[in-house]
Amino acid sequence: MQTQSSRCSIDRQAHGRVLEFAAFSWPQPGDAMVGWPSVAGAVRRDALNRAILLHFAPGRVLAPDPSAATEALLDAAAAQGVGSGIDVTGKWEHYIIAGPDAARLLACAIEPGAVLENRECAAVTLFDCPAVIARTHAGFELWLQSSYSADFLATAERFRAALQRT
Amino acid sequence: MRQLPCPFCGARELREFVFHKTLPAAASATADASADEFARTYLRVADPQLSVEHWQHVHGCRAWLLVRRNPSTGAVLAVQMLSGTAP
Amino acid sequence: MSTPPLRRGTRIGTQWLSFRFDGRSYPAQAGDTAASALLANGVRLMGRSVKYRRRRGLLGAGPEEPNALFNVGEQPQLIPNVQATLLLLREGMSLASQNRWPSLRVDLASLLQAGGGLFSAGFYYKTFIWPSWRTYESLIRRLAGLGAAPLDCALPHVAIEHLACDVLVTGAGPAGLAAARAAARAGARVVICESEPVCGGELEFEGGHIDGQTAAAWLVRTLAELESLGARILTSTTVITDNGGEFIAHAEPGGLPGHNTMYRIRPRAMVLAAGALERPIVFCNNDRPGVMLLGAAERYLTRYGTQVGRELVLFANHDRVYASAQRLAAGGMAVRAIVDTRGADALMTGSAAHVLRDSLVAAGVECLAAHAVISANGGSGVRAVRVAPLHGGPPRKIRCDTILVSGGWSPALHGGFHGGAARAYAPPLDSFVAATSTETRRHAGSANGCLELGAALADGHAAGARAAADAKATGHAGVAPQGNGDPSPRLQAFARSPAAPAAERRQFIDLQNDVTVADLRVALAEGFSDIEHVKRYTTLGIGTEQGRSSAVLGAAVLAELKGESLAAVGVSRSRPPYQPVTLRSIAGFHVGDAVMVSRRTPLNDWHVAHGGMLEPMGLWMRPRYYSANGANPFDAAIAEARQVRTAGGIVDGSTLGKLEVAGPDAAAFLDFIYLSKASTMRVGRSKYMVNLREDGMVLDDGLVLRLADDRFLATTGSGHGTHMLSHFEHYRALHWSGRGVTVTDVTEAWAVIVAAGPRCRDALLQVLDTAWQAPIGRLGHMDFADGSHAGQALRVLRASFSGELAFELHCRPAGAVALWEALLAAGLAAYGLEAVDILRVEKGYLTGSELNGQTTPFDLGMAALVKQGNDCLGRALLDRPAFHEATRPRLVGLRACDGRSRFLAGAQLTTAAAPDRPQGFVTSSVYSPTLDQWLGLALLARNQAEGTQLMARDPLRGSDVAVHVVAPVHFDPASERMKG
Amino acid sequence: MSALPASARHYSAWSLLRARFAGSGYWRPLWAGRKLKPAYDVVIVGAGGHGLASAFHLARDQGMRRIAVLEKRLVGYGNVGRNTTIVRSNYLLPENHYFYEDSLRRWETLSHDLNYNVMYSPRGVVDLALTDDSMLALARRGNAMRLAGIDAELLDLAALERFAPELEARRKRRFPIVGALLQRRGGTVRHDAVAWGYARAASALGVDIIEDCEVTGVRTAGNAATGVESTRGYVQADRVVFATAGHTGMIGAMLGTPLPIETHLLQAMVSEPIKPLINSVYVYVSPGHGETYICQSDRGGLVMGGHLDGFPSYTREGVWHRLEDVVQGALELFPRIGGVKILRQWAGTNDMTMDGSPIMDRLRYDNVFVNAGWCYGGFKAIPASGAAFAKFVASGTAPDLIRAYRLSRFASGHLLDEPGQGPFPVRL
Repeated sequence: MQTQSSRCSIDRQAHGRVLEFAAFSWPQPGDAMVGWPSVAGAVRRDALNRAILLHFAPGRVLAPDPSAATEALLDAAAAQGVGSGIDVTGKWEHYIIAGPDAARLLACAIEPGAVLENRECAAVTLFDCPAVIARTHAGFELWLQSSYSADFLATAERFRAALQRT
Repeated sequence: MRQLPCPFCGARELREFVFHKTLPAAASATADASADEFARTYLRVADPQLSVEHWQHVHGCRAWLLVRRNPSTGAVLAVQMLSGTAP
Repeated sequence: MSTPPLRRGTRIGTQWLSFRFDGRSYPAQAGDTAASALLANGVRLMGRSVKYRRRRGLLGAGPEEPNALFNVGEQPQLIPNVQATLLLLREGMSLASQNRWPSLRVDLASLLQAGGGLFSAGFYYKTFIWPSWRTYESLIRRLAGLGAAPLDCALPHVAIEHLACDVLVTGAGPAGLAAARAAARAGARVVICESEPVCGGELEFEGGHIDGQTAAAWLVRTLAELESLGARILTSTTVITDNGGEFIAHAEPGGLPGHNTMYRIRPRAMVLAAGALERPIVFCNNDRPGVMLLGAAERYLTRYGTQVGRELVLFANHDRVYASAQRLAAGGMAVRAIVDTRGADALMTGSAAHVLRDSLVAAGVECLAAHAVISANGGSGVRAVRVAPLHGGPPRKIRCDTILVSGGWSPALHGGFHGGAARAYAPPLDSFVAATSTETRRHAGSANGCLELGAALADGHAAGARAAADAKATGHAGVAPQGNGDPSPRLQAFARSPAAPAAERRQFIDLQNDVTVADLRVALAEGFSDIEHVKRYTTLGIGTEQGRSSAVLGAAVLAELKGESLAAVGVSRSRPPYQPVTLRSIAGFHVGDAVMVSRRTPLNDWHVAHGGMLEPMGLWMRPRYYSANGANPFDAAIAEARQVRTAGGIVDGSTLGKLEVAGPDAAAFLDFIYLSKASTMRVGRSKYMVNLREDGMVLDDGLVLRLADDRFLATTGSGHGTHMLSHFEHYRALHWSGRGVTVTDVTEAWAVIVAAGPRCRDALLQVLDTAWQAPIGRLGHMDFADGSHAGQALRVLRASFSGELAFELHCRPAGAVALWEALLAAGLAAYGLEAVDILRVEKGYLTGSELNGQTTPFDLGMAALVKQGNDCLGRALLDRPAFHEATRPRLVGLRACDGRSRFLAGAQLTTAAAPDRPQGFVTSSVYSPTLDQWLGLALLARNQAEGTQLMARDPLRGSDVAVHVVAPVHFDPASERMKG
Repeated sequence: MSALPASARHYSAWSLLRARFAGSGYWRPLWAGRKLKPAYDVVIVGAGGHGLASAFHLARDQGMRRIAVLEKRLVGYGNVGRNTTIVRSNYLLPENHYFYEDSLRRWETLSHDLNYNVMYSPRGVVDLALTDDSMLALARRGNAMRLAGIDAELLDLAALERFAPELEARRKRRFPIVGALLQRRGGTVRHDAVAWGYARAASALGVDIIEDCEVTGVRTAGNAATGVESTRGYVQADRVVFATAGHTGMIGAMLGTPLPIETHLLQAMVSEPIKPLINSVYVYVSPGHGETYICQSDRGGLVMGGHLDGFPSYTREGVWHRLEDVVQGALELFPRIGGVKILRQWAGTNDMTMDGSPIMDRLRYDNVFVNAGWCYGGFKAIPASGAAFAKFVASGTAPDLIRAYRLSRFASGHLLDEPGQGPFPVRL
């Protein structure tokens, strides 16, 4: 579903494979690996500023559309005994929430400023739906557990419409 | 204050966390493993100033936490990642 | 309808509108509240009390109003108990008085008041005992209650906003504004919540000067400055509770539910400056329409240009009454007398109040010192007042239509005090202030006992500056505003006028609940002397105005009756919310379909489009049956189950919880979690496994697949997925942290299509990529293979819970619909969960109701697994003696002795010898189309052997069926079909 | 039969009429004014429902004379005055349904027994089923009740619509209503009246009820207690009874005995009064929300409660999100009450046992008895608990009705776990 308005939009993004890499412990030595977003809530981005590794839970990193380099990094981590990579394609849906009311829309569910204080991404529950949020230049990006997406969009739309009226 | 400082996520509202159980007083170190297991599972020693508990940050990073609270005031005394050794 | 003269006030405009009250139409000006407009139209009778149904008019002008509560709107969308003082009128609005029959003016139940003292405190506990309370209850229920019961509710979406800030200020009166300004200047992010629709508080009518400007000019400038500093000002917004440092605030513009917002504000520091509540003074018949708070009269005049009466008598115990009298007289009302309970020497010579009094006397106002109002005359409205000297002397009558009372002010503490923080008695107020201010919570202004403008401003400024510093704001708060307004009230405690014992029955403390001084005496006589006991016994202060008008007053009267100090008596503990709030606002977006989030499978839309009748399972929605297969679930499921057995079908199994457990220690971890061992399984195999709760009861069952040496997929019941995920994560953290095992929820990463039935293998071979031909032919029972189909990962597992040859296809969600439709095209038919139950029970598989948290593995026929000796979680407590007694249950099959009678799950199983002592119960039963009879599973005492005849007793549904005990597997006991 | 000797005012319409003319001086204190004596046969700690009912039955039925009830704060200030007033006997397990049925029978006549109107209102308790599985669980429970001679009816949708039109049973809902189990004799009782009625009756029989008297310790000699230390001094006692709901864990700590109890908060709330709308007691459990129960008091307020706050606490400060859960559940059941306002919310502390059933047993010493672990269901148990526990304390032998509530059941595995929840008081 895509909703558009001048104040706030929620747009689904196409994506391919998604991996999660789960470390055996956190914090732990693998954090020292080059290119690893070791800090809690850190996000590693590519040259186009797309998030490629999101450290959203202790030792757990989301790797959307992994490039060959990213796969190599994860494989190396697994080979070093840091943890395991799991193909979770289909578990997460990707959305961009943008526009001047983007933060206000999220504020219907959480306080985005506080949740993202000192971090680039965070695991949250939005309108009862588990998600990972991160800031983007236009607003926020959202990785949403797919079985919840229909209800999430319906509820978000109710709040978005109400913001539109005020 | 009704927030818990999640070691991974930072301070989050209490409603994001789910309490699981209170730890009993140190289980007696008897030879009878099932007696220990019984105490661990069933018995509690009430201390109005300190409750040691397992919580999970279910609506956030899903970390399991060891939380020390004062149940008479609600004050959170300490929060750390839950960890232990194999049984 | 002739248009009355236009009123002028700070809150009303010149535009006329009309509204209806009890069926009659009245004019109002835009901005009027129901209270101000009705008063302006000469309406004084606005309600009836709860117990005696006495006639009542307005007491106040705000949230303290106990009497004027209306039903607003028409059924079915009616809103009950709306305070007239808060209700902003809109064109055509329809209001009705409550709790009277047949009309407000003539209420038959008001005859009850003739009973007077009969209905004193404790009345209901002492009578209606014979023959039983139930005899009288229905009538009493109809007499009680306030507003009408709504028939429906169509309140719209409630907005929600989470806010974090440095300093939260409650109340935008002088102290609150000074605090907010100081904090904002210091660089703090400030949020202000003001219950009124506009800011200003007492500045609105007190007048006075601040920093050399009029109070009004200072207000405008301060609000502009706050805005420029980024402060957020929320009007018509009341902080209703403290949720452990997160403050819940509720905005209800216009005093009527409809455009509400719930704010959840987490400040670092807080200034509570919600002002003070004026107290009435108790005298005989002080509940008559026309007896009103002095401050309310000033509010009606200033805000709405409404005169509360023509001839006023003012009754007070402090200096402020004289300034008020002068303003009310200037507003065109005749002040007949000022009755001051204090002696003549109370007014300091030369003081502002003294000067005012002299000028009032000169203008013909009778000023009585050391006098009190003894009683009000007039039934449906005040016609006169009887006053008497306090130190002896006869009473006399003064004609008037309105009595304005003011017994002092009680700091509004409720909002910040749910934590039970202590209150301290403050003698200058004869009331209570916060005993302690914590680092993060400070009271300021009149809420802190500073009743003078200058002191309130200074107090607010200091509190705001300190709050900003607590919140780590580092800027400079500037200098405090200097102000002067009405002088100190110099009040002397006075809660009630003297009265003869009989007259105490008409001295009202709590107007809404008709609690009188006599009731307090009865409570004391019966030993209820603690304020909390008195509150419960007499219903003092539990009205819809949250005790604003009665709690402190009641405590003061109780103190007098007990001969103790008010400090010793204390006040009863107040309970949140500070202002009543509708259920709709509290529920937020969790109403209707959104009351609980729904999880949907990748095939959800297909099911809906093809007649799938969805039912909830936990949060999931799953198809129970397809409407094309039958008009009801029973018929459809029979057709669907028959189709599976005769040809083949597919069912959506995506809701199964799926946990991927990976790492070198994964096998050891699962050995700990499950009753049987995972480590002995080879890669490419799966196994049916159960796990135990810590106390030994069976927790969940499912298949575990070994994907690789260091990788497993564990499936869980659909309703248990998230719970099992937490369970796995808990023990991973507790015992395996740092070791080589991870747990990842992959439930949504795999859609699951189960294909079952004799033709399912052919369908798979026809549909899947050709690379699958060999593996599918090769797969043995409980084997699986990984590969791909249509460019996406696919796992095919040969496992069966139907007794038929069956395969589980695990595919990525994106490809699920295509695969599903291809299988349909290959001749398989969709079936739902109802049919799954039939197939399972026919085969004796657990259906879920046997895993009820009360069954051990022994009970479920898994003793052999326990004996294998895996020392898993929950194993230790299985040795408790009770679990091995002969009366413990075991899982058995049941059939009707006559081969055709129906017996249902939930029936209790009894023997002929003890027909009332259940030996077990039917856990599930189905009509089997294959065997053409009812089959059941049961948990039955172990000492009831197979073959035994029992009664399946079901008195609830009126059936007793003779059944006999059989093996749980009813169909194809050798499992030839699924292994074939 | 009225238990009251002549020293108390008999309550009746006639007495009210006499008082009307005699003035407030006519009435006598219900229990106040006694002095603490140095020694008693039985000292009961806690003037809540169970403590007061035990005292009453010890005095009336067991012939004990020297009885004191020591109360830290006020008579009836704890859970007996904070609950949602529901009484019922619709339990699954035989040990429970026989006990609670004994209690329900006593509720039926309690106003007469105490000469105090406790306002027993058998308006029906309706347990709603939202899934076929929960309907089957209700059928299992209801059939067990019926075989035990307890009233129960299983209502399908049509029957439910007839019994409870206000419910709009067929209305479209996220979790559609499937049916219900009805116990008509279940209903409500005015909670404060229970404490006050028992206190008055016990006092009239000579029981000393001492308020503002906190017990701080137990003096012992060998296997027996000799008395209790209190803020009003030492009191010698032949038998000591603890009935301190919400604080039993601390009593265990005081005696050095760990107990299978955690203390949790339970909230309740009431709306502003409205005219009659909800005519029975409704209970239901929905996925994610847990339990919601709602009824309407005779004053007109909608009384609501739900599940525990979710973590151990002695604060009596409920968390807001649990209140939201309850309100959401109530609105799901009765969408029409959306415009009705919540007036008050409060919380009580509950002794949650590890199987959800109570404990009535000796505690460590031969003459120390504990009546505890009522979880959030203790109110309805008060009359049966008082009678049976009095017999236990007086005779030293637990009557059959309460034998299953022994402390040793956790170790032996004879658990009384009605919902199958296991040793986790707050698991949803």
